[in-house]
Amino acid sequence: MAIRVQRPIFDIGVELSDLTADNPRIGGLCCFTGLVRDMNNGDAVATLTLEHYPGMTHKQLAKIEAEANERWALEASLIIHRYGTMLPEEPIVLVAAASAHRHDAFAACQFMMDYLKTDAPFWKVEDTDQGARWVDSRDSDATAKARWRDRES
Amino acid sequence: MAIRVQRPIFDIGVELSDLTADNPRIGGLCCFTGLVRDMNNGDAVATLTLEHYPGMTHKQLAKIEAEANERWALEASLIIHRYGTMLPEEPIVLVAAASAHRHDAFAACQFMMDYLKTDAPFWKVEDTDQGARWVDSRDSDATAKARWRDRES
Amino acid sequence: MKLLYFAWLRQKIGLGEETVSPPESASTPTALVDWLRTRGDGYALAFSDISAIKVAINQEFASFDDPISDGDEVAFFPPVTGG
Amino acid sequence: MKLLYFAWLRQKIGLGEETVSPPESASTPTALVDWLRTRGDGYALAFSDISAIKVAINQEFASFDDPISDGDEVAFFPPVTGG
Repeated sequence: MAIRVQRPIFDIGVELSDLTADNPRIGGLCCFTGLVRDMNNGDAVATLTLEHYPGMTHKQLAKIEAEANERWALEASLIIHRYGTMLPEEPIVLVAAASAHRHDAFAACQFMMDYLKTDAPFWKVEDTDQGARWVDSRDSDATAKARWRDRES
Repeated sequence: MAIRVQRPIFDIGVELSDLTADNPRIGGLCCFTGLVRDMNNGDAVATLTLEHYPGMTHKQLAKIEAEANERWALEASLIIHRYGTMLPEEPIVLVAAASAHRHDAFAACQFMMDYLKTDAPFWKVEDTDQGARWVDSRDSDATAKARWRDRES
Repeated sequence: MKLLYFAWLRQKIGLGEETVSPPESASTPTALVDWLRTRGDGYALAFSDISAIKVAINQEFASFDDPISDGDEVAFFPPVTGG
Repeated sequence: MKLLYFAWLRQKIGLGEETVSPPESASTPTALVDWLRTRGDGYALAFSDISAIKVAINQEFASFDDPISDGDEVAFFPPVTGG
């Protein structure tokens, strides 16, 4: 289990390779990366800046990762979330879950992303050709999280 | 869209980086890797060998990838499957789906893995401390595939 | 009491963090916000629609009716948009 | 007609590929298997339980009742286990 909150860019290949190294019990690895898009709601996005609540961020991400490890039999898990200013195509977040079998890896990875989207204290502001604007939260994120409440896995 | 069936090992980081390069419309990338475990059904596995049906494999994988691209709005997708003899910890398969938003990427990636498990003509034989043995198919794989028949996404 | 503001709340109020000594009646985030609104136009604007705001007490998500007291860290922010 | 065998079918039969000229009555995979079983112990063993076997005609999954004819490529194999 590992959580990292950082400003610098990360290398997905290196992170995944470190995560699974020397663990031959891993049969499946699922990972998700969120990337900066160059358009949002019809406007061109020049940069995306993420602000966060340092005292709370690590605590919330660790809680999400711990709950995923309670729900599923994971061999390894990882959440990396960046803050600061990023350009289109840069990665913002990396969530990964490794397990003996694929179902646990997929479910845990998606669970962590869905919870992160509603529970991790990050806020996005876009610098667009219409000026800077705070990104609105999406109702679909609350719905995605709620799905997990009623099911075991 | 890309399909590769190959003997050599692949580098996950390089593959994912190539897949998303120069496409700032991608907001989410989901990938799954299957790896060789050193134990199966209680016995130590020294090597895993995958046999396949060359004339049919590429066709089946392309069909699975095309159906995923029909069901979800993908910006990029990739299936790499190896054959031949592999050691524990080596990757066997890589499936990746990239989209504007995370839901499509997750769903398409899991869909492609579920279909690959039942529709791609590969067969595993394990070299264990109890001798060589063909791996049995799992009922749970058919169930995982069947789930997709009744739902849109 | 330590207060933190994030995202557009921080911008409207004009600062990200401050230490305040609210009246004893400010014993919940709701009551605290009522008092904060009297401190200037930026606060009144930031807290004009409480339904658009989340609150955390001591770095945990909380309700606007939860009790707060002098040593607490109280943070106000819009719904999160990371990931 | 080109026949292919994979995994333990290949091992039991002792070859992975052959070209055969079955009787005209072998117009479905089921009938073809009946004929193959008469060709030797390996075939009889490999095809002893047809419910454990899948068939593909011209590199597409097929049913044991589907029609086959001389120019077809017919493959027999156990349920797949890749991924």
